[in-house]
Formats: sequence, C-alpha cells, structure tokens
Amino acid sequence: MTVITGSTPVRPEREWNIGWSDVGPFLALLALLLIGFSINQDFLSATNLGNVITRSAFIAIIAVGATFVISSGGLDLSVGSMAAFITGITIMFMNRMAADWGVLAIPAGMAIALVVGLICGLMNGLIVTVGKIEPFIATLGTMGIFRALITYMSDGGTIPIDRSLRDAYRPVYFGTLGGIPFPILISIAVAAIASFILYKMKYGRKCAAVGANEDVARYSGISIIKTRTIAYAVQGVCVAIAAICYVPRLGAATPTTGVLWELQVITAVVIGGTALRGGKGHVWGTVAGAVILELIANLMVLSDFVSEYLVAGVQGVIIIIAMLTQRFSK
Amino acid sequence: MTVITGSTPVRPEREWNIGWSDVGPFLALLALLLIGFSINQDFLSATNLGNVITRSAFIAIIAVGATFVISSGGLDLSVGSMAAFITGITIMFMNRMAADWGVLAIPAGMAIALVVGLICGLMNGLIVTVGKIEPFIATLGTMGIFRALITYMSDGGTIPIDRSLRDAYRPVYFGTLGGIPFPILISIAVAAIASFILYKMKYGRKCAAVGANEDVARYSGISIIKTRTIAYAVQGVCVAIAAICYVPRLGAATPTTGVLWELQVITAVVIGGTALRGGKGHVWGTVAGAVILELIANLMVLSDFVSEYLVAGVQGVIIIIAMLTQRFSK
Amino acid sequence: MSIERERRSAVSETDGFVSHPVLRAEGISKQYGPVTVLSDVTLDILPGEIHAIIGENGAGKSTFMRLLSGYAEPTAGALSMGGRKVGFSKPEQAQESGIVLVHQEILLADALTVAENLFLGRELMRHGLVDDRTMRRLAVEKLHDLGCHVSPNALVRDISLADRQLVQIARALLDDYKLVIFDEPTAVLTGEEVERLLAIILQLKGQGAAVLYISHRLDEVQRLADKVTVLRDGKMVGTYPGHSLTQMDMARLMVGRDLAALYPEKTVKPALQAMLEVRDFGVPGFASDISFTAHKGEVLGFAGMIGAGRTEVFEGIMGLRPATGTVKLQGRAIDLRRPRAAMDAGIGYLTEDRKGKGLLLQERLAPNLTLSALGKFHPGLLMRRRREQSALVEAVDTYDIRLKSYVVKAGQLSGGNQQKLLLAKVLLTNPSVVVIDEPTRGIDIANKAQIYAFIERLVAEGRTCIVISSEMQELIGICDRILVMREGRITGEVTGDRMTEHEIALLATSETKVAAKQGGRQ
Amino acid sequence: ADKKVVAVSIPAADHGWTAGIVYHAQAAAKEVNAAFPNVEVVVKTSPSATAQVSALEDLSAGRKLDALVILPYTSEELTTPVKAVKDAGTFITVVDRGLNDQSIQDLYLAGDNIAVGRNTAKFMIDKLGGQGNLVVLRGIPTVIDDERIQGFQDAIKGTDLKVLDIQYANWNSDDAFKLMQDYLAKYPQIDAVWANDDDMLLGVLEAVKESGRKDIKLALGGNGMKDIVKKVIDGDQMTPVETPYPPAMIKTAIYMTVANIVGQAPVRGTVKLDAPLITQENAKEYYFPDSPF
Ligand SMILES: Nc1ncnc2c1ncn2[C@@H]1O[C@H](COP(=O)(O)OP(=O)(O)OP(=O)(O)O)[C@@H](O)[C@H]1O
Ligand SMILES: Nc1ncnc2c1ncn2[C@@H]1O[C@H](COP(=O)(O)OP(=O)(O)OP(=O)(O)O)[C@@H](O)[C@H]1O
Ligand SMILES: [Mg+2]
Ligand SMILES: [Mg+2]
Repeated sequence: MTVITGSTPVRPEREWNIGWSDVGPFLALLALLLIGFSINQDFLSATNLGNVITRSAFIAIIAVGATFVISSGGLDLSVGSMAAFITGITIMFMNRMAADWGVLAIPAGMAIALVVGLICGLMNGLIVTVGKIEPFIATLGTMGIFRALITYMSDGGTIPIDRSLRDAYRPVYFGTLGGIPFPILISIAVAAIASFILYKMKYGRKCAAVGANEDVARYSGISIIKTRTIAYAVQGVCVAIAAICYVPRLGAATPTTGVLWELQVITAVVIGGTALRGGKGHVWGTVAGAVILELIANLMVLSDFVSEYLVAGVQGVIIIIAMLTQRFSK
Repeated sequence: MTVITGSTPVRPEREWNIGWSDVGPFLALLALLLIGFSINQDFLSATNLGNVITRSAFIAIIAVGATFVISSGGLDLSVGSMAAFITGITIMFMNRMAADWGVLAIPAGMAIALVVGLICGLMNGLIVTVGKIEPFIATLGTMGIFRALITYMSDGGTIPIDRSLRDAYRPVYFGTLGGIPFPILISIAVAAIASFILYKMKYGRKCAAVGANEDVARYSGISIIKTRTIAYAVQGVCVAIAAICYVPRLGAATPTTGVLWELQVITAVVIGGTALRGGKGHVWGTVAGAVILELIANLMVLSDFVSEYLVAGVQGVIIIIAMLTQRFSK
Repeated sequence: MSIERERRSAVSETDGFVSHPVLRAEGISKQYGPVTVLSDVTLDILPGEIHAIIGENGAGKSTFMRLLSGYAEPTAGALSMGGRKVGFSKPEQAQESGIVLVHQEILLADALTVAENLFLGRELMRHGLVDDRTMRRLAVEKLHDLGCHVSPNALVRDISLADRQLVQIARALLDDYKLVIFDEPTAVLTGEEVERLLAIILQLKGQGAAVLYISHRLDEVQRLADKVTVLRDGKMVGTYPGHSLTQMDMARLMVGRDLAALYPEKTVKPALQAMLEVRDFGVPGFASDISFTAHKGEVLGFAGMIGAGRTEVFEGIMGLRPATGTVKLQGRAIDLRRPRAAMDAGIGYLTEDRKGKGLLLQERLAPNLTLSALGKFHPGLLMRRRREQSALVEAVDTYDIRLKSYVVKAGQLSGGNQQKLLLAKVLLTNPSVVVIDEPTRGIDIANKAQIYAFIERLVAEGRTCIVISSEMQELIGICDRILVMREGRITGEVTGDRMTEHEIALLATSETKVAAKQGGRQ
Repeated sequence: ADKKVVAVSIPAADHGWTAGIVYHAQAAAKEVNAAFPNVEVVVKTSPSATAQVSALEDLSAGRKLDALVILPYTSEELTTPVKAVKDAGTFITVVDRGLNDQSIQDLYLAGDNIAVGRNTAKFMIDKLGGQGNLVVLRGIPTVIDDERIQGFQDAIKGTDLKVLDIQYANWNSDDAFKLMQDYLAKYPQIDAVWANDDDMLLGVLEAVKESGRKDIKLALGGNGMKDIVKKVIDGDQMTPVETPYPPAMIKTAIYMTVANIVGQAPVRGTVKLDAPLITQENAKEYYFPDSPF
C-alpha cells in the first residue's frame, strides 16, 4: 500500500482565534451607545456615562466571579443576598470597632468582608460539590438563608454605617484616580486578574474542562470537587469586593440590598458570551454585559417613549433582540 | 474445538425500573409529615392538610408543565408573571362580558385563558427554539414583558373580578367533589394527563430524547424545534389552568401576583427528581415536590420556633437538607 | 520496508529471556452487579512487546483494559508492576505508573480546542503560566506525525470523528509511558493514518515500551503482534505467539468455531433501476459538485481518506446540514430544507458517531431501538410497549446483540454491540435506501460476516445500500460499485476488475493534495 | 383556663416600613403576653398576598381564633379569606388597608395614604410658590403606592408645578439612587423631588449630594423613618418636613383588640390616623431611635 507522507513543514502560527462570542458583546455595547446618542444627546455626556459605568461596577465585579462558576458548570443564585449579608456584617463590624480603632476600622472591615465572602462561597461550593445538589436548588437555599440573616441582623430595618466612618469611607465609591472613579478601576482590576487566572493559569483550563465535560476532566486527573469549589470561593470573594465598594454608596445595608442581583449577574454573564451549560468563560464579555444592562436601564429613564409601567417589558424586549442579533449576525 | 456461543438465554423481563428518583420525593414527603406531626398535632388534621394540598395546586399544576420544559432541556422563568398576565386578561374579559352574558362569562373567560396561555407558551418556545436563545435569558426577557403588561393593564393597581361573578366562580377553588377540593382534583387530573403524555405517548419519548442528547434526537429524525416548542406550549396551558383556579381564590389580579413562583416551580420539579439538565421527567415527583414546598411553609406558620425574620432561611435549610438526604440515602 | 525489519527484530528480542513484565495481571475478574464480565484473566506484558488482545464483541476486552489503566477496579485479582502489587483507583495513578489507555470511544471535551484537549490536565508551564504557544506548536507537530492536520485552535466539536480519534491517540503519545494501550484505535481511520499509527506503534516498541493492542482488523494484529491473547465471553482462551497465527486461526480462536467466508458471494444484479439520484449536490464548506446515482438492489461504496467529505455529503442529504442541489428518491425530489424529508421518503442513515449522535447512552435498549421509528413503529399517538419489547427481542436475535440482561442502558453495551443496536435502530424504519457510515466500526470478525450477509439480504429484498467505509477491503468485498471522493469531490468510480486497493488509493490521494489540504485547513 | 388567642397577620419585613410593622407588632405581642396571662398573641408574617391567604388558613385551621388583627397585603385578594375567618366567629381588626367589604371588619384602624401624597404636595406648592419642575419616584405597583401618587397628583392639579417624570424605584434605596442619577442627567433644572417612601429618599439624597447640583430645593419622602425625622429635627434645608405613616399603628390596633377581648372596654368602629406634616416643632414626638425604622 502506498504510504503518503505529506510532510510540508508545519508552521505553528500565532493564531488569534477571535470568535463572535468574543466581539459580540462589544458590538452590542457600541450599538447601544449609538442608539442612546440618537435618542438623547445627554446620553454620551461624561457625567452620565461615568455614572452608569460606575454603577455597573457591582454587577460587573460579581459577574466576573459568576463567570468562574458558570464556566465550571455551576450556577449561583445566592449572590444578591450574599452581597447584602456581607454588607451587613461588614458595617456592623466597622461600627463596633470605630470607637477603638477609628478610621482603621475600615480596612479591618474590608478584610472581614473578604473572609466572610470566602467562607460563604466555600459553603455554596461544598454544598454543590460534596453534597452533590443541583446548583440551582443549593444556591436558592443559601439565597434564602443569607436573606434571612440580613433581615434578622437588621431587624428588618437598616444597618447604617457609623457617621464617624462615613466620610473616610466615601472615596471608595465616589473618589477618582486620574479622573476615573474608583469602582471602575476596581472592576477593571478584578476583571484583569480574573482573565489572567482563566486564560493564563492552569486553573482556568481546569475550570473550562470541568464545565465542558466532567468525565473528560476527571479522566484527565482534574478534581471536579476542587475546581468547582474554588470557582464558588472566587465568586464569594468577588461578592465581597462588590460589597466593599457598595457600602460607601448608600452607607447602609437593608434587607432589600441586592435583591434580584443574581438575575442581572447571570444575564450579564450570558450576554457576555459564556454559555450557561459551562465551558469557556469570557471575562471581558461579562464586563461588557454588565455595562449593557445598566445602559439599557439608563436609556429607559432618559428616553421618553416608554410608560413607567412598561419599562421592565421594554428591557426584556431589548435583551431578547440583542441576543437575537448576536445569534443571526454570526 | 468446542463451540461456545456465549449466549446464556436472557429473558426480556417486564422491567419495573423504580429508582430512587421515583420514590425519593415521596419518602421526603412522608418524613415531613411525621416531623410536622411531632411538632404540632393539628398539622395532620384534615382541614389543615386539605388546605395545604389545595394551595399547592397552583404550583403543582404549573410545575407539571415545567416538567415538560425542563425534561426537554429548557427552562421557563416567566411562569409567575405569565400567570399574573393571564389572570389579568381573564378577569378583564369576564368583567366586560358579565353584563351581557351573565354567568356564562366564566366559561368563556376560562377558554380565553387557555388560548392566551397557549399563545404565551408558544411565544416562549419559538424565541428559545427558532431564535436559539439560551432559555434562561429568553424567558427572563418574557418574564419582564408579562410583568410589564399586567402592570400596564392594572395601571399599577388591582384588577378585581366583578362582584356578580364572584359567587358563581367561587366553587372552582372552594368547592369539593366527594369531599375533595376542586383544585386537588384538577391538579391530579393535570398530572395524570401529563404522565400519560410523557410515559405512554410518543411525544414523551421525544421530549426525553431531546433533553438527553440533542444530536441523537436530531439524527433520529426528531425535530428539536417542534418538540421543545410543544413543551413550552404545554407549560403555557398549565399556567392558564393554574390561573383559572387562582382567580376565585383571591378574586383579583395585581402586578405582584405570582412573583417568584418560577423559583418555587423549578424547585418543585427538581425536588421531584427531574434533572435540570434535561432527560426523563418525573411528573408525580413534581407534584410531591410542590406539596413538600407548601408543607414546609405551613410548618413554618404552625410552629413557633422560628423568628419571623428567619423563615426564608429555615425553608432554605430544610430544602437543602431534604436534597442531601435524598442524595445520600441512595 | 522498514516496518518489516523492525518487526523481525522485535520478534527475536521477545523470543529471548525477559526479566520483568511491565505489568502482570493475575486472576482478574470483574462483575457489574450480578453480571460477570471478566473472570480469572491472567496476563504478563513484557517491555518492548506488542501484545494484541482479540475477542468477539462483548468478550470483555475494553473492560479488561479499563481495569489495567485505572478507569475501573477489578472485583478480584491483582495487578503488579516490577514484582510489586499495584492498585489504581484513578487513571492518573496508572499514568503516573506509566500506563496510559487510548479509549475505544472518544473522550474529549467538545467545547475546548484541539491543543487544550491534547494537554488537558498536564499543561506545559512557563514562569508559572500556561504556555499556550508551545503547546500549540507541539500539538501541530504531534498531530502531524499522525497525519492529522487540524488546526490546534479548532474546537473539538468542529472536527471530524477520525481527527478526534487521532487527537486522542496523540494525547497518549505526549509522554513516555511504559505501557500504551490502544483500544480499537483504527476503527475510524483510513489507510494512510493506519499506516502512520502502526509505524508509531513499532517505534514505541523499539523504544522499549510495551503495547497492548485491540483491534477487530485482524490483518493489523497479524502484522504487529508479538503475542496474541484471545478472550471469549470474559475468559481467557489462551496466549499465542503472534507470528504463528493466521487470520483464520485468530478468528477461530475468538469465535470457537470455523468461520465461513467473510464476504458473501456477489450475485449478478438484475437490470439497473435508479433509486437515489443526486445531482449537483454540495455541502458548503465540505463538498461540492456531487452527482451520482444509486440503483435498486445495489451496494454502492464510498471510499476516500479522512476529511474527504463523505459523511458530510450524506448528512446533507439527510437534511442534517445545510446543503444545495437536488436529491431524488425514485424520481421524487426530496426537500433538503426539511430535516425529516429524507427519512420520511425512506432513506435511513447510520451515523459513524454512535456515542455522540447515535444512541442515548443513559437510556434502556428499547427506547433507543425505536427512537427513529417512533412514527412507523407506534402508529397513532400511543406507544406500543409490548410490541416494542418483542421488537427488541427480535433485534437482539437478528443482529446477535450480546447482552447479559435486558435491563441495561445502551451505554453499558460493548462497543460492537452498540453498533449492532444502532444498525437495528436504523433498519427498524424500514428504509428503501440504507446509508451506513462505517458499518463495521468495532465489530468482530464473525459479526462482520453477519453484517455483510445482512447487507446482501437487504439488497436482495430490493433495497439500496450505500456503504461509507474506511476499510478498503470491506468495500471491495461487498460493493458492486465504489465511488471515490477526495477533498469534497467525487474523483472516480471503480467497478469489476478495477476494484483494487491500488486503484482506489490513487483516486483518493494525489501528491498535490497533501500540500493543498494543509494550506486549506489551517 | 382557656387562653384567648389573638392572631396578627402582617406582611413580611421586606423593606423599612414593613420592618417597622413587624417590630411594633412583636413588641406589642410581647407586652400583651406578659401583661395578660390569659391572652396569647401570635404574630405571623407573609411575603406575598398568596402567602398571607395561606397563613390565614393555617392559623384558623387548627384552633378557634378569638380575634384577628390583619394588615392585608392587598384589599381584593384578602377580602374573601378574611370573611371566612369572620364567619367562624372571630373578632376582626383591619389595619391600614381596608377590605373590599367593610361589613367584615369589627374595628378598622388606618393611616391615610391619599393624605400622605396630598399633604406633601401642599407643602411643596407653598414652598415653591406654586411653580417649578418636579420628579417623582414611586415604589412598586400596589394600592398604597397608587393612593399616594393619586393624592399627590390631585393636589398639584391646577398649579404650575410640573411633574417632569415619574418612575418606579421599588421602595429600594439602591434603585432610587440610580433613578435619581438618571433624572439628574436628563433634566438640567429640577426644583423638587418626591420619593413616596423614605427608603427611596435616602438614595435620592445620596445621588443629589454626589452630583453637586444646587438647583434642587426640596427632596421629600414619607413614612416617618427615624433618620429622616432626625433630619427634620436638625433643621435640614432640603428635607424640612416629613409625612408620618407610622408603623406603630399596628401596636395601637393590637392593644385595642386585646382590650376588647379581655372585655374591659368594648371597641368597635373606625379610627383614621391623620397624616399631619412633621415639622421641626413637633418632630420629637415622631422620633423612635430604637425602632429599626
Ligand atoms: N457498567 C456496566 N454494567 C453492566 N455491564 C457492563 C458494563 N460495562 C460493560 N458491561 C458488559 O460487559 C461486557 C464486556 O464489555 P466490553 O466493552 O469489555 O467488550 P469488548 O470486548 O470491548 O467488546 P467490543 O469488541 O464490542 O468493544 C458486555 O457484555 C457489556 O455489556
Ligand atoms: N470544523 C471544520 N471547519 C472547516 N472544515 C472542516 C471542519 N471539519 C472538517 N472539515 C473539513 O471537511 C471535510 C470533510 O470532513 P470529514 O473528515 O468529516 O469527512 P469524511 O469523508 O466523512 O471523513 P471520514 O473518512 O472520517 O468519514 C474535510 O476537508 C475537512 O478538512
Ligand atoms: Mg470494546
Ligand atoms: Mg466520515
């Protein structure tokens, strides 16, 4: 039999495989900006855009964590109430320490927030992985638990931050560095670190593998339990970071803090190009997704077309249309 | 050489494959009843149990529809607001017709409800299948749309049913047949029909196949679009049936009707043993799941242990524990 | 040729005294519940030796290999390496001890790229970071050695089955293992790739590694094996020196009786009557300018190398991919846009990817069997459970599906038996044209004969059978006519005396092709 | 001896005002249970109208209730279920939101949501001299929200006060913050803001403060949250007045009902709480620093 040895030298090209799921969200973002500008000139004003992007930082930061969880094949519905819970604990801690430690209570409170976030995330992760409970149900359960805890801690009311700390803490949300608001800087930093972890570190590979095919991952010596638990822990830390930025904004935690954030977060991740069934995560797409969501809400207020009753509906329509165009312009 | 044909005669047994996922929910139900009884003797009184089961009928009926959607690999977050929307339309229609048609407006309204439900379901289905949008996002969008529509229709207030119809309509919720409340009978009928469809009809096979592996289904000549769209349509009709039972109970539709039902519905389905990633659906398990959820809420009211603020948290804990015991007693 | 020389030297080496087996398996048994799949198998695997395991479908070969490589644990018996007892509860442990398995079924993550899959779980690192550039480069090199030219950045989901198999093989060749186990590596490969693989296996052996090789292609076994171990129904029949066995001997040992001729006698076909006419057909990105006619009572073969586009052409005809052109069945045009049109018109297609597209692995056998025939088999809305059960019994009988119990899931059948179930599934739709993509993928020799006879019976009934196969011998043995494809086009037709491997290979390849192919793919 | 059972059914604490309700109801229950050994007050919260109907069924399924104090989630939906309880011979006290059928209630104690809107509007008209641009934030689509908005809009009819925009902010300070930022971006000149609940007012104030805009002369809320009452006491420029809608009304209702049950003071009829403006002068009366609200 003839053996054909087709030995053309193979060039390992530097291949940039940028697919639709990479640029899609950014094109959608661009389109939205243009539409916004055509509706209301103020839309593109620095203040308005600054406000909107700053605002989207919470969702963006949490959604970056959710990108880990979702790409590893999980889901976390508890992020909103976890954010409220962490905010509550942090404020209570800071208030108690304010008398003795003065302004130092703020960094200490931040550290506490991160630790609590980590623990909450780990708890979610262990229930899902070791307990082998469908993530939807497990995190729905913990969502109820966190929400109950913050309601209990606040007696259903508000937990305001101590007046003595308020001014020292304010810059974390309202301050700027080189003209850029802190929350934006923080979310960029979080996204940068996350994309470094997901794309440059071994863990990112494991995450994608676990999300894409559990069996294959297991046979490749990847621990599903470890990988997915870490993803939930990262999610917890991201929620904590968001909570830290959140505190100075309104200076209080209430039982309504973070209600329905989980839906926004998941929507941001999916708009950003990460598939809900798991697989590769798109960190920057997620950030774009979070900004898109906030922009849509902003557009609703700035435009005068829509009756107040119909705002939620129009948002729904826009999201569906955005996804449809992504799908069919491929 | 000896001729060995390794064929021990194998008889095709009549296979009863009752797995854990079939009995699990019922055992959990039983456990809950026992716990309930030990906490409060009144728990097992006929009135109380009757009330609880009657109440769980809405969620049960909707969740039976969700069993179709989920087993075919979809998800529907819009059921709660769809229920509100259908309730609203039905009441408005009945009220308008009450003057001319008298009590006949009730059956006419019911028919309208079913048609509207079917259309809403089809819309969801087509967006998901033809539009190829992640079900989570698509139905999150329509959830917003339905919610906006009911808010718009009610001007943000209530749509009460006409007084002239109220008494004639009452028995649909409060009436009994042979001592059994109507909603229970209706949900049993719905579940029976559904399990007939899923287990005795060809469509059930298709549904499970599409949910288990889209490619295999496609290569076997099963239309994914048709199968999944039908599942969403069934879901729509189930929501309509639930809405029909719902009207006489509260006598009005408001923009807050059915808020968060979708989460209860999905929880019922999953507790019932159907996997969220698709595959075989467990109709009776789903019904048991709905009753379990309502029983837990009932226990919270009847027992006095739990601070008001913590009710949601304790419910979360119980659900997680129930799932854990299911998992580990396997 | 170099292959011959290497083989001879290998044999002389193993004829001498060898100190330690790489791996010794003693009294290995495996039970799944009440079912005994393997009982008391004992085997020594020596370094620098190619040891073939053969046996009928369901004999327990794959199970045995899984036990050796940590994918499952034996219920009785012991493994030892270098005189020390070992036990593997995870594949990684086996890999750390130097044992790696190439699965019979594809086990790759669809959503990841070729390079990512190749290095999954053992990524190359540089300065603590994953070194994608190097991994891509190595992926290209390793795959190129195997004759696979997919881009390292392609998603596994998008590449053909054969390419996936090669990626899977490449994974096992990344590191130096003491024992490499191949479970039917060549079932979906064509001549060229098979040759490359065999050369690589000999190279491994030359480097002193031991190789366990499972194949139903007995010619390969004969060419490679230093030793042959035969399993039958989970038990050892014996271990024999490879060179002393002819293919006939092997078949007899496997089956336990003499086999009749593999290929049925070709009958003289009556006057040709067109059945399936395909004109100016194309599948964008895969094939174009496809025109051919298949006749009533004819077995029409499709030959070609991996990536020739044969699978895609028929997936296009079945409405499973977007396609252009006209397809007529018995003169009536088929609507290519409607997915079920071809199936309803009476064309049945048996996919080459039984795991991904053929069977619901988590389902019982009966629902799998009737899945494509739901309409025909269950007229009306209801299902006929009882009829379904008896159809299953009948299929098990007709296709000789070996099962230990009817209460198993399709995924628990052995590879070959899954293939038979799939064949039964497609034929249950009673098609007038049957397209079989790789009909004997993973089928043992006795059953091959059965399937060939079956194909012959189908055409005798007046149906048309189209066979896509990577095994040229098989095509030559059963086809009345063979069309050869290359790079998405039909390059020729061979019939009668011209039906030889040489002729087909000429049409399927050309010197210009290889370069063009690489350019085109990357 | 048999204890008399008084059931209290109220909405769950999902934002500030309802939290206040829960707080005062529990305080009342504790006090009454301690003071009257033969009376048992049971407080149950419900997160939705449906759940409240369920809770009524659950409470009355096992035992006979001597009295029920209920703050209905919505009027329409609770009318029939409360009637069912009444038919079993229970004394019914309705708080805040009336039922559709007034014959059901034995005692009715309510704030005046329309007055909340109206009084706020009147103050604004005075303060702004009858002209100016307003933006309004409303809560979630329910009757309370509707009535307040209606009272407000009726009152400014015929003046030159112009409502530039009105949108939902879900009685949530976070959403109110965002909405106010957007209002500020959209309208260059805003003279006054009305958020029909104090939770939202907190968000509004933060957004205004952050924007640095000086055109906003008034930002008013409603409900009597302690932080806002404190502002009034301190003589805040932007929020000089407050409209009370004190959650403590539930406590009053419970006490009156218990009084009726223990038979020392038969009470029936309707009590309407006024919604007078809280100003710097009288603010101290409305300030409860220990309440969560
Ligand atoms: N998990 C399982 N549960 C029950 N039976 C099993 C399971 N796995 C394998 N079997 C059975 O074990 C037997 C041997 O299967 P195995 O896959 O080892 O065969 P094989 O020799 O590789 O066959 P083939 O040549 O067809 O690949 C088959 O009858 C199969 O049905
Ligand atoms: N994802 C892809 N993108 C672009 N081209 C592809 C892709 N996958 C395969 N191809 C090309 O499509 C053609 C046909 O592929 P395929 O290997 O499936 O054909 P085949 O003849 O059915 O092979 P087999 O011999 O395995 O049956 C080849 O030219 C291949 O390079
Ligand atoms: Mg095998
Ligand atoms: Mg092929």
